[in-house]
Amino acid sequence: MSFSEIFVQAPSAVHWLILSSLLFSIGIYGILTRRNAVGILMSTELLLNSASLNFVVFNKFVAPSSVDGQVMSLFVIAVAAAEVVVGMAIFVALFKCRKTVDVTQMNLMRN
Amino acid sequence: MTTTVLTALFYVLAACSVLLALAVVTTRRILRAAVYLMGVLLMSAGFFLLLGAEFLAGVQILVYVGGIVVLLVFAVMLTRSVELLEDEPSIGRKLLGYVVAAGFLIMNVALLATTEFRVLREGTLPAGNTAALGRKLLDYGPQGYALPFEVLSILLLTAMIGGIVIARKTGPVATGKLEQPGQGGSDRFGAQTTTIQGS
Amino acid sequence: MMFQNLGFMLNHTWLIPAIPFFSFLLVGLFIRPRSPKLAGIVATVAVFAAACCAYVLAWEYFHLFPAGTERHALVPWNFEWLRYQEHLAVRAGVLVDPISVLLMVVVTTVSALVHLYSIGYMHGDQGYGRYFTWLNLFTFSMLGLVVAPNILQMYVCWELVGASSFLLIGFYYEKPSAVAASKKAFIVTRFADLGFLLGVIILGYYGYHFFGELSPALAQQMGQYTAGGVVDPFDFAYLTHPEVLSKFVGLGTGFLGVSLLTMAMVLVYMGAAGKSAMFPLHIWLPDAMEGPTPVSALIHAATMVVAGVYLVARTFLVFATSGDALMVVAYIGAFTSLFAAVIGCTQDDIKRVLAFSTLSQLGYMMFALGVATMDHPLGYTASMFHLFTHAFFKALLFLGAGALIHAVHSNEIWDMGGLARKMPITHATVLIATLAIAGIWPLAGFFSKDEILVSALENQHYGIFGLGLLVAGITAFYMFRIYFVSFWGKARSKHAEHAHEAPLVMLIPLMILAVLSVVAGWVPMGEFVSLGGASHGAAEGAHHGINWAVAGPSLFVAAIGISVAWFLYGSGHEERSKSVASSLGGVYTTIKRKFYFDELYLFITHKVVFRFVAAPIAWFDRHVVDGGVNLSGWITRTSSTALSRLQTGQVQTYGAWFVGGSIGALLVLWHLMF
Amino acid sequence: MGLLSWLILLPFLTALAVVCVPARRWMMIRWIALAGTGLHLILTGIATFRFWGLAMPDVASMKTATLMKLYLVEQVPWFQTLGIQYHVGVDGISMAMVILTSIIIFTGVLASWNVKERTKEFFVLLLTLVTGVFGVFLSFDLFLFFMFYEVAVLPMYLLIGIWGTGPKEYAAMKLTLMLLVGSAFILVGILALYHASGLHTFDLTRLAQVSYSTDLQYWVFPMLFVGFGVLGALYPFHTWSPDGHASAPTAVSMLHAGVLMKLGGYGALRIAVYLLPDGAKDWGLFFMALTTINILYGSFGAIVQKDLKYFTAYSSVSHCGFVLFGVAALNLMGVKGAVIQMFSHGIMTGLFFGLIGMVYGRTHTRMINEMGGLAKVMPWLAVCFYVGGLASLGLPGFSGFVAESHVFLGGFFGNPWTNAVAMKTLTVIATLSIVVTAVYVLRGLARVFQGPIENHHFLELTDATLTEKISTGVLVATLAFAGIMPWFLIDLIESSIMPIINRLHATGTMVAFY
Repeated sequence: MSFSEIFVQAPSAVHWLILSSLLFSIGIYGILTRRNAVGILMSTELLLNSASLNFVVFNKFVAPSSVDGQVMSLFVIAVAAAEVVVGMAIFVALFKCRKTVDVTQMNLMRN
Repeated sequence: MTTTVLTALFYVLAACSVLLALAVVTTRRILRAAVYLMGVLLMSAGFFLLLGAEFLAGVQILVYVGGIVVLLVFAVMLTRSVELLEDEPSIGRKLLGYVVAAGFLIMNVALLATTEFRVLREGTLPAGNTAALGRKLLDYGPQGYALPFEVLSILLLTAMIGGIVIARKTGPVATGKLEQPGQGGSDRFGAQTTTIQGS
Repeated sequence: MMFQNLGFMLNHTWLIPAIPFFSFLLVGLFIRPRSPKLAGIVATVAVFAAACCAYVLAWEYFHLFPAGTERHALVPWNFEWLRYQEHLAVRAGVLVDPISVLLMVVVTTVSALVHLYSIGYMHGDQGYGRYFTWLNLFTFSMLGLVVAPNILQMYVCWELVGASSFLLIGFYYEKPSAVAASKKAFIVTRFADLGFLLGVIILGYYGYHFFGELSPALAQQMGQYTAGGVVDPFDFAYLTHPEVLSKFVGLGTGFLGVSLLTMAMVLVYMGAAGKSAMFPLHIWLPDAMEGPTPVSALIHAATMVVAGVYLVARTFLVFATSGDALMVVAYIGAFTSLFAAVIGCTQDDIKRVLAFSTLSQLGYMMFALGVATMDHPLGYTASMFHLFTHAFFKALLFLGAGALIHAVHSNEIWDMGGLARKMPITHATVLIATLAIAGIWPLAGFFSKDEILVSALENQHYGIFGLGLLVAGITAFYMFRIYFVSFWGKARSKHAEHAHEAPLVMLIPLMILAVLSVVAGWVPMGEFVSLGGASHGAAEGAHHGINWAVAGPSLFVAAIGISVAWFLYGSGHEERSKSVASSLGGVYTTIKRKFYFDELYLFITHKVVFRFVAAPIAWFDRHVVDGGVNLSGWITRTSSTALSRLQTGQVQTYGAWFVGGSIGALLVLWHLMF
Repeated sequence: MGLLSWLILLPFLTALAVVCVPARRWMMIRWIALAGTGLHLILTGIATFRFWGLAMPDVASMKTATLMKLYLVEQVPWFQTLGIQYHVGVDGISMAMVILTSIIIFTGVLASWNVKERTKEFFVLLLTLVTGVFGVFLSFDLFLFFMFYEVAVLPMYLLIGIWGTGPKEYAAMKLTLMLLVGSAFILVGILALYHASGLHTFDLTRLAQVSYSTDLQYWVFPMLFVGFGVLGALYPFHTWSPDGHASAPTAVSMLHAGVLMKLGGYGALRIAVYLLPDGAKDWGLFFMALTTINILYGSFGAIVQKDLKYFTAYSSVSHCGFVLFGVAALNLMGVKGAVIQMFSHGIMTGLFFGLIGMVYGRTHTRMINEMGGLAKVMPWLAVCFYVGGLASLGLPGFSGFVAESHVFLGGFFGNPWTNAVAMKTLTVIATLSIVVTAVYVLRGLARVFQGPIENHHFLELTDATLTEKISTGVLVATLAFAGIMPWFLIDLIESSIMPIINRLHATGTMVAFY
């Protein structure tokens, strides 16, 4: 299979999943490296997004006759919303007392 | 023909999406990251369309782009991160991130490459599957999602109330519980922090 | 059974040790804290009562078995004290046989007189009540030792006399030298007791195994004179039975080609040598003179130190069966007698001279036993005879020395002088004792010493005989040396000038002992104490007539000794001795420093044991063994510190670990699935 | 509820009573503790008499028995699914140990009459600890045994850590950790037996009816023996003892050295040797060698100690060596000697530590070199100290001699499974300790009590108070009683030891005797 052929072929499940893996890995990278807590929150959104994409992909390629994957995806979006709300509230509260949201300075658990 | 167009569209969207995602995690200006994130989420909406989930694409744009990203922007504003140029992560941290993320990716790809995805439930749905989705969500039979749907609403409510309680500056309830009238919430946090540091 | 028609005292022999024991408890716990004075009186009365019991017992015993009949060893009373296992128990009880009766008489008599004397001597001392408590304890332990019917009871009382001796030597506990001496005495004898204990264990071990091989009839025969009719492997009746002895001989050689029996008996003799201060375990006895003088008289002259001799006599049949062990006894005894006598010539402390003379006389008793054989057991009788007479004149010498010390407030003979006129009664009694120990006819020492020399000659131990003769001369010399120096010449110190006679309560014991020192020699010992009962007793009894072939030379050397003493130390020419001493130079110093044995022991204990054994062990424990424990603690702590570095508190690091971990887990899962 | 349950429960009830008293009323707390332990002493006496009456008729039959016989048994199912019971009972060995513990805790309470800091907590912990000790001695279900064992070990940490002296935290930590490592071994051993028996029970009497495979015994025996040996100060696991004893407060040292160290010997005998006779035969010589080191090493170590408590602790190492030596000798005399030594050393070392506490309370120093001549100002304490010292060097007339002579004879007589020459040699080496013991005891005591008084402050010190006289007097009397009339103790324990010995003889192959 030549290089061009790959691009001509309709994307199969594996293509989609590789795409979502890529997004997920980038999200992980972001979580692990961002110093700003809000940035971490954003990276988490990337993860959730890629997960929700997976649900839809599996729905389409594994069980095309049902919509269960999409339902899950919907739930993921809702949970993501809740998560952002709580996360934002925590960061705001944290910012109030520590005057920063740099996670590298949040190490009270040490010592 | 349509297949080719859709294929091309997939690759274009995919490329954009990955690039934007990379920008999200690497930019040092947090507000820009929020904008890039919005882009990624839009691309995802496009993916949903490509995959035939129109309703989901709509929800994605409405909730994610319209709601969540706005919330994130609020968070950026409230934590005064706008004017900040975020520090570069340390080399070690970066390296760790690369290794773990790449490891994850490689493993995932390897797994995907060796897995066959077979169609388990044959058949197709009509092009517009929004109605099916709605029915499914409100179905309280054994195949339905009525209960999770309700639980989700409670979750959202809880998250909202929780968010308000946590982020509120002062409150009579909180101070009353701690029996320290006149002390602010931030002070309370401060006091607790110092106690922990002291111990 | 034969126990029905025994006299009262024979049936109640247990009273003799029991009276001092209960007096000890009574005095120690109840009377002493309230009235020390009464404590002294009660203690003394109790011992006198015991002495009376002992005389009655002697009378009854020797009437039960008149001369010419076989005198059995009776155990009229015993009980199972300590049961180790079946057929291996300690039956505490009392053994009545000629030598135990003899010792009971000696011990109670001397102890009673010493108690009486102490009432005067210790008058006004702070620890008056304590003193009499310990003295009673000692008397009980010694009597318990004497009447022991088995070797383990002997060991038990052996330790107890050691402990009471320790307590009494250290009586002046504020005096460092007394404390050191008491420790030394206990530890040296304890070391010797280690041998005794091992000997006892070996005898008990094999005795126990032979026990199973004996027929019940034989066992009953062994126990026929024992109350209850039972013998145990520890019993002397069992150990000295010919059947058992032949089995011991049958064991053959053990370790290093020494026969097991010899090994056991040499170990037992080690205990005896410790208690009787035989070379090289003699070092504790001279130092033991730090105790109050009456204690030296009782414990370190008349009674406790002869326990070793008594032990050898008690197990004589076993020693004789071994043969080699008996030779060890003989040669060590002979050497000690010479060795101690030589040192005795140079000492200036009156009590130390007496201590060395005790050593020398103990050596006499030991070699007398050593030269005896089953066929010519005169040495056995002679040894017991000498023990008997020596107890009186040596106690007298010590008590007399005590009177002198009491008057002069010093132990040094060179602080005395000219006391003969100031203390006439003391002088007279001490002179009698000095003549007695020098072996001058007709005093007690002459007869017993003569018998010892005869026995040595009779058994062809010419070397030992000659050595005995030499020691007799040296004895006469050093005894008269102290006699001349302390009683004649002019007073050499202030106290000596103002010395006056001791109180009556001290003089009475002196006079009684002086009488005993005269008459003790005329006791026909062979008729009372002899090996193998009647047959030998009658034969040896005939020997009691004086063998002038031996007595002549012995009297002659004694006379030479006395003359030399007079020549060197007689009144007015003491400076002659100094010139002799200086002409001898290094030899004299060496002797005076007791051949540096104290230094040698000190070197071994302090330098070798403490510094090269104990200290390294303590160090090893603290640093290596404990270090090992601490090391394991350190490893745990360090590794946990290292691991705690992973707990950075950085949530992102945790995240990395989490993801990495899940990757790993998935990989493992994958590996397992494919 | 039976007598034995009361014996276990009474200290705990006393502790509860103490809990109810407000902390400031410390005098009342002491009296409650004293009353509780005094009552316990009386109960122990009653139990002893009842035991005596029940056990004496069985003496003849026990001579050949291979299973031990318990008296006053109480048995209630507890966790039935795991086969755990509440099973208490008593035989001669436990009875002797209970008597010992009862005496020690009674005198221990008297000796800690002067504890001023946190009196309430002190007595609560002390009494809890003792509850555990009684539980261990009386329970015959291994799970219950192990539970009480831990109850006995853990309060020690707090008792030393709070009321101790010197590097107390270090000592408490070391002691607790080492003992817990030991109990980990024990737990593994117990579980191994539980599974290997296949009976689904922790009941010691039923586990004893199974014969375990030789392989299992070979591996489990050392585990149990070492596990218990840690508490019994087996070389080289003894190092918690000097530090722990030196740092602990008086009553705790008394209880710890006097009673807790006996749990080691008790467990080694009762569980390791009794249940695993073949393992014992295989390992006997090895442990004899280790304990010989113990005996000599402890006494040599004691010679150079400068602190009175370290001195006593090392002597305890030496004396506890006799306990395990006797157990490892695997014959009647050795084991009997071991049990008597447990009793004897318990009383003796209790006396020692009690006296050290009293002397320390007066002189405020425990350094041997700083004292001297104390006999003049405190004659009672000096006499008691000397009695203890003489008892510890094995002077006849005190229980130490009875014990040591048993152990030596036991070692020398040997057993059919072990090389006789090796055992004799080890015994001879071990007997050397009687000299070394004399050396260190006399050196130590002479430094402390004899000689002139050099420190003039000491001239104003006083002799023992009434409570101190009672507590030391009781201990001295016990020592002398057991030494002068040893037959009571021997009759008490002997028929309970027979099954252990008979089991050894009933199993495995025999080698020719001497």
